[in-house]
Amino acid sequence: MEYIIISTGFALMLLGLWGILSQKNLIKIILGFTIFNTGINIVMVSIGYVRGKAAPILDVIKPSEAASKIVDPIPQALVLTAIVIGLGVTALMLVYVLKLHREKNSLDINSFKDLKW
Amino acid sequence: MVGPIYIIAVALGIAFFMGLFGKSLKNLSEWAMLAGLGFMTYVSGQWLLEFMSNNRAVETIFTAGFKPPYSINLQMGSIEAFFTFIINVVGFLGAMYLFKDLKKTGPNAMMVYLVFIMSLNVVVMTRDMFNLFVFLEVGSIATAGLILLTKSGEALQAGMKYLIATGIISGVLLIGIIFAYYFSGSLNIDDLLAANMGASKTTVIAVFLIYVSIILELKPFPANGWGIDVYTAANPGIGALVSAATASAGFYVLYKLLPLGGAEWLNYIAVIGGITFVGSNLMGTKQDRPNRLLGYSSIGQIGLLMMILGLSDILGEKMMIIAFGILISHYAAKAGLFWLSGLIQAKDIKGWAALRKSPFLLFLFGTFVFALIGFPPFPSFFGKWELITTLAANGQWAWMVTILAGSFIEGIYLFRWLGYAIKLDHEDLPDFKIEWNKIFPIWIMAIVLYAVGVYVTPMVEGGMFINYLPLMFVLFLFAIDFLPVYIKNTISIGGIIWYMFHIYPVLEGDLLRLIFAGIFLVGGVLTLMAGYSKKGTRKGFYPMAMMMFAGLIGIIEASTLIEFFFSWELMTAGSYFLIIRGKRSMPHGYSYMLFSIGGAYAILFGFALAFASNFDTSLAALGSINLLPTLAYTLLAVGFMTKTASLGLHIWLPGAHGEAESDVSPMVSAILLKAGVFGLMILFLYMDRTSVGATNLLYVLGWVGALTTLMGNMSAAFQEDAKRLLAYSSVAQLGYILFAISIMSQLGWLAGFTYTINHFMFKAILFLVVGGIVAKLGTHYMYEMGGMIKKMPFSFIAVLVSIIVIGGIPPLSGFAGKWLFYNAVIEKGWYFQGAIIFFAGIIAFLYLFKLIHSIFLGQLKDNHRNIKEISAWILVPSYILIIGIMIFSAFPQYILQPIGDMLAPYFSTETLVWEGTKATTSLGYWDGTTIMIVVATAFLLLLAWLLALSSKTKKIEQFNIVFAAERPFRPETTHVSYNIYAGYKKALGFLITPLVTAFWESMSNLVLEFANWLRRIYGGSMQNYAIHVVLFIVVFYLIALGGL
Amino acid sequence: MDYSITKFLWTLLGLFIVTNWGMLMSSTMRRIGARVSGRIGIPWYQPWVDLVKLYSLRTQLTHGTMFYIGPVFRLMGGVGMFLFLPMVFGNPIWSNYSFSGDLVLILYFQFFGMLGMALGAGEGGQPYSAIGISRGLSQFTTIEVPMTLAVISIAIQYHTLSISEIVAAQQGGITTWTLWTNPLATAAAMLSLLGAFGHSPFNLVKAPNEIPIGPPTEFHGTFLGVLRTNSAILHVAEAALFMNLFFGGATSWFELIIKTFLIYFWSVFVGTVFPRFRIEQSVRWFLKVPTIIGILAIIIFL
Amino acid sequence: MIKKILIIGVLAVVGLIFFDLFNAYQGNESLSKTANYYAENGASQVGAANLVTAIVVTYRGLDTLGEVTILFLTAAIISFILKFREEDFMPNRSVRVTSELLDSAAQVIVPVIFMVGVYIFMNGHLTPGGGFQGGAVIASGVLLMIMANPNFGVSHKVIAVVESISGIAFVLIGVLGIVLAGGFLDNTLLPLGKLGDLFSAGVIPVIYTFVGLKVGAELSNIIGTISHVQNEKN
Repeated sequence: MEYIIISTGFALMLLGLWGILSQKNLIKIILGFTIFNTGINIVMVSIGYVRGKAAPILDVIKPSEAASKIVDPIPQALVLTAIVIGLGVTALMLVYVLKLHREKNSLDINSFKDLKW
Repeated sequence: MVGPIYIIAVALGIAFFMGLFGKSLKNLSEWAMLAGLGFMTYVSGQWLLEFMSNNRAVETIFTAGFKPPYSINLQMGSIEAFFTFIINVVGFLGAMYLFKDLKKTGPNAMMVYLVFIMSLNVVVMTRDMFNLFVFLEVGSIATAGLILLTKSGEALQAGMKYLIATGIISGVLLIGIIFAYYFSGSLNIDDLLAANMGASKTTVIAVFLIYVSIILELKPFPANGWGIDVYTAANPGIGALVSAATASAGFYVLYKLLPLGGAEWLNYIAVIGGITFVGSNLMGTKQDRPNRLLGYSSIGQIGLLMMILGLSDILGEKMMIIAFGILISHYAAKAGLFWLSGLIQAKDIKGWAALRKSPFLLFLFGTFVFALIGFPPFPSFFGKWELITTLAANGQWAWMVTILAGSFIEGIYLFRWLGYAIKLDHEDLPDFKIEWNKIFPIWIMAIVLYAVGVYVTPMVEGGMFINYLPLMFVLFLFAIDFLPVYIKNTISIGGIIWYMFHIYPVLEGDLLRLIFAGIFLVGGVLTLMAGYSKKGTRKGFYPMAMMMFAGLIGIIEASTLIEFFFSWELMTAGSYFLIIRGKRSMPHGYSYMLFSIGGAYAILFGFALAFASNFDTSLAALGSINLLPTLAYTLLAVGFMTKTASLGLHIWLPGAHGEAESDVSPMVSAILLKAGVFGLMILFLYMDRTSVGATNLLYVLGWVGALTTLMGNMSAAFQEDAKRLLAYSSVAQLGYILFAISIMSQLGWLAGFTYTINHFMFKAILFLVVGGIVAKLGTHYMYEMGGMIKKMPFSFIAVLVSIIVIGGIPPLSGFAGKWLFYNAVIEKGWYFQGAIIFFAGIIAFLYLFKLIHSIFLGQLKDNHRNIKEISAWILVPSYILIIGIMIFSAFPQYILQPIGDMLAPYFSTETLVWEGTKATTSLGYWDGTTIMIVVATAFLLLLAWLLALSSKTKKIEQFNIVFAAERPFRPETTHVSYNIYAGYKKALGFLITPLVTAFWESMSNLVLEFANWLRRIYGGSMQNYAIHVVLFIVVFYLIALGGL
Repeated sequence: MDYSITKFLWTLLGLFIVTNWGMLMSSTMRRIGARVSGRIGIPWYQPWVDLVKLYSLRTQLTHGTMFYIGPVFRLMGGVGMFLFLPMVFGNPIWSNYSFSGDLVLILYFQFFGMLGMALGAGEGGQPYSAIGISRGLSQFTTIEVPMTLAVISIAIQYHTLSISEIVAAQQGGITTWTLWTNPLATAAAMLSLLGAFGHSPFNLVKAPNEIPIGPPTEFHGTFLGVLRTNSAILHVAEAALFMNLFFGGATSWFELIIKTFLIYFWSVFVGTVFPRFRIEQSVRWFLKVPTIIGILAIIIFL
Repeated sequence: MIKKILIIGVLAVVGLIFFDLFNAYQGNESLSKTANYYAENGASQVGAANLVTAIVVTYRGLDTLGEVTILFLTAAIISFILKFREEDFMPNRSVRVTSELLDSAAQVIVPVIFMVGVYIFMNGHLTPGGGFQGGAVIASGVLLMIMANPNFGVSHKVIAVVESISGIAFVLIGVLGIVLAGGFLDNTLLPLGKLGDLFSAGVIPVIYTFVGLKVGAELSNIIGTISHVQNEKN
């Protein structure tokens, strides 16, 4: 099970990278990033999975036996942070694209080559 | 002590608080920001001070009340204190600098700025891997925001590129971190380092991912187009931060994570660093946008630092001082340069000529450039010295070459730029505003460079002996630069004379050094005397001249390798500024500098080999080189020969000496060139002459010397420009000296000394007098002069005496050199080289005649009818030197005998014997005093004979003879002096086809074209840059882990 | 080292002999040249007549100090060469002041007169003299190449640069002359001599046809007299130098007169046979055959 | 085309890297060292039933502070990039009329959304969720309001005040931890209470409340600024 999930994560990352590297439309590139980040998050969560264990919330599970009953909470905590960071970056990128669009009236990535060499 | 955690708390507190300021309090926010940054600087500063003064343990800061690895902890040790301090300092100064820009954009920008600096602090201090990631992201996002302080399309594009690239990089880092956690069960950096993940084939992948992303954050070549664009487009104030602060923090992160993978990863880091250093600098050579150029330079410097980290197991405990020296120089110089760039706002480096409107800014610019290249007394000098010597001690030749090559390439563009600023026309350039809040930070950075340089001096092995006394004098002269010439001139001369008395007891008994000290110091006084003829304040001249003399005397005084190299570089720097003062000397000063840097690096390489042979820092180490001795000797010889302008390395000299100011030419020609001679002499005396390598080297140098002389004299004969003629003559004379000392016998060296002393005297006279005439007549071209003998009889006599000496005509001292030459050549058996030397000696008459005839004889030109004799301040030193020549001619034994005695122990047989005034060798004999008496007596008798016979001589005027046709379109073509040796040129001119110039030109074109081709990879497409990043990861992976 | 007045007077006598012999030799040579071209030529005493006329001219014109001193320099060149050259072997009286220096001194003292001449003529302001000097200097540079090689060769051969010792080494009959022991060096030097004497084909310097006798044209009266005196001394001194180096020197004045005559005759002979070279031709010529011979003269000692 | 092939080639190698990672991944049979510590001691040391929250807010509280900072930064950057100024805001620009359905639904649902958001962050230490999730839910309410009424002006003043105060409060709580308890962001500033109660887990609910407010405010700020961008004068 966890193998399927982690593979999905990797696949999504590759898909996202493909989008980033090959798409011409800036919005699509940002979507590529989102997919890429989602892939990363899935990989992270699956890293924390322990076979056959429950979520790390001690409402039913007693604290004394928690160690043997829950999955690893750390990656989940990290994913939470990662998601927020991803959100911040995505928002910033979108705003950049907004401004870039105003600049050249285009969303094509190749119309922004003013700086070179 | 204020805890380091307050850096975070206060920065965030103020940032969050700014949102509360309404319109009424809006003006408070910038002061709040400055206060916050000041507080951060204070906290890190007090910790730094604490660590420097007390030997206290590293302070760990726990958060959340738990111990690591269960909670995040920060660490404040001496290194962290240093890094946070420099980050906060540049943050604070940068905020001052950007004060108005930030204010215009509003409190939001200030929040971002504050958080940005804070995030770098945390990046340095944190000991938790994921926390590191979070704050790296904070930093990235803040950077992406700060880029847009400049509201331009370019900045937008650069920011977008930055976001895309860092987006990919951070994703890779995140995957690396999570797998590192998976393998080790911890996120604490110390746990990760201890986990030894590099050892296992399965876990090494996490190490790879972490390394590759950290390295990518440091913008390795070639996956760094996004980084360069940021430097180009962002506000230079932000560029300064990214270059000085972000890069320092990133460097420290790499340092922190260095043990993660184990030793083999160090090699990869070193190689990537090396490629970045060379590649980035190479591409800088074709760049003319200031900010972009600074970007290339920044990335190059970080590459160098990366390389140093990668070599850390080789460098051992020296790594710290090396990295410190280079990092702090990069930090201060780059911040300063970016800030200067923001002040000038030129789109092209040529626009920096505007700096000349403020000499102080020009001074700062020079400081930064010299600090980047690694000149003394800046910390980078010591860093590079230690780096090269330590590498040599470990036999890392390839790395040494890489570093020196990269540094040289960096010199190519930095000095071109500096030259533009010093020399290009600046009248039409737009004015720029000088605001104190922008100048102040730049000054601070310059002061940091000087102060840290002096501070690190004693930390380097042998560095404690370096004499800063002359430098203090230079500094003093800077301080009084506003005073008029005659005061500064008197002070300078006084300083030199005082130094003579100071140094005489030190050198007494060491004749070799005494002679050169005499040439440098007496020559200094005499050439400076000519300075009294100048008016005004002559800004910048005296500090630079004294810097050159400080370097020269330092070379003499040096007892250790580093002292010698320190002084050598000082001399180079001083002379560069002197040379470039001339009206048309920009390209020549530039090529002088490039050859000097190349030569200095050759010397550095040689010294490093010498040091590494026995770990001896004294100059005597040259005597026992056992690591690649032949290479070491060759490099040292080549290094010294760049100063003596031997064939192949001479192309800088004619322009540099010819175009320099009239009293600078004698300084650089008569005096400065002797530094190279001194170096060669020291080398030859110490080196193992009996080795095959040394013998071959000397043989080659003998030929080089002979051919240099031939080429120099012949080129001089075809010059139309009086000063260039003299410059080529110097090339030739130095060729004689090189040839003479390469003979390596007592006679050869005596000839060398005779030439050295003679050349010092007659070239000083010639350059002083001819320089004075050129200045007076306002033309360099001899065919525009003529008939000056009537106007300037004293100058004529001075020149006449000089050319008799150059020609080697008895009875003057030039003949002593020729005679010694004949004997030495035949004794040594270098017949053909000798024949070339003598042939060249006769060619000298061609230019000597041309010089004296075209200037003094022939027809007086109409526009020179009211010209008077040149200034007495030029004639007095010249005549003092003439007295010297006369004494040397009449009583050569007083000088040559002690020299012979001094040389005797160095050479197996004593071949010159003195009986009274008569010198005898196994071949011939020579009696200078008798010749003088005979010639003088006979001459006077003959003169009396003529006087007696021609009692009724009548003087006729210029126009008693008339010969003229129509005046042609180019009048000079019919002037007799113009192309006077046309026939000779037709016969033998092919011998001086400028092959060497063509060689160096095509070399430089090749490099520039290669650079131009290389930088095509930065095509501007952000997607391509993203591909570069991924490609970098892929290639690195394949090489490091894929078994490629 | 003899600085006595007697020595001085003997030297003066030697100078007188040499001067007169030089004048006689030049008039003889001019006669020979004239006969070859079918003329009668000048009487043998013509040089004395010329000299007396020149020295007794009432007015001299000068362009300035250097113009005035130039001829003195020139004469000093000739006289100096005489002074530093041992004339008759084995007789300290006729060895003049040769204890001041060796062969190298002689070689470099030649320039003393050349320089003076060049500067003196230069002050006249006549471009033709400057042209003549430039040609002379150009040619001279390469004339000296075979000469230098020959000197190096004999220095290797005899391992001395002292002229007296070189002559001493040749005192064993004609077979011990350098001419036989080192024919290559002799050949190189003798070819160089052609240039040094400045007869055709190497007389473009004075260029008798287009510029009536080159730089000396500027001078007249006493100045020209001084120059004429000098050329008489110089010709003998130079021939005597070659005699000492290559032809066994002379043990008496008679031997000296014969040998110098023959050496001088060699250049006149070539001069009357060959036409004049242009300047670049002569510059190149000396770097070809004579230089190759000179190099061979050294190679045989390697 | 060549570029496409290049990209495919590059991605193939990236796939290779992922394959390496996949090979290295063996799943887990038990908790890692650190996680085990949290599982055993989290309840007693922090008192939060939701261990993820315990980690996020306490053990790795500094990360969370950084995270909040990132949102804060983004909001600040966006507002200065887009040069939003109150006076540029034109309330009466012509926009497409929203459908009746959306308009009415929004009026009903928005308060509920806000309620849910507040619930989520208040109970972050007990149930799945927390400040970020709650804040995001609140912001989605704001988004709905803007969708329903494009002329709806998000009051930047109010948002700024909420944002600042909650940010300062977060930092202050952290600093109080140093002063009164074991270190920056120490949780035991307040009594831990009984595991599972609303008022338990020390300062976690307090911090999460502020985080929720702050995140909600920041996200609303971002959304609001972007929605106003059409008013920006070029």
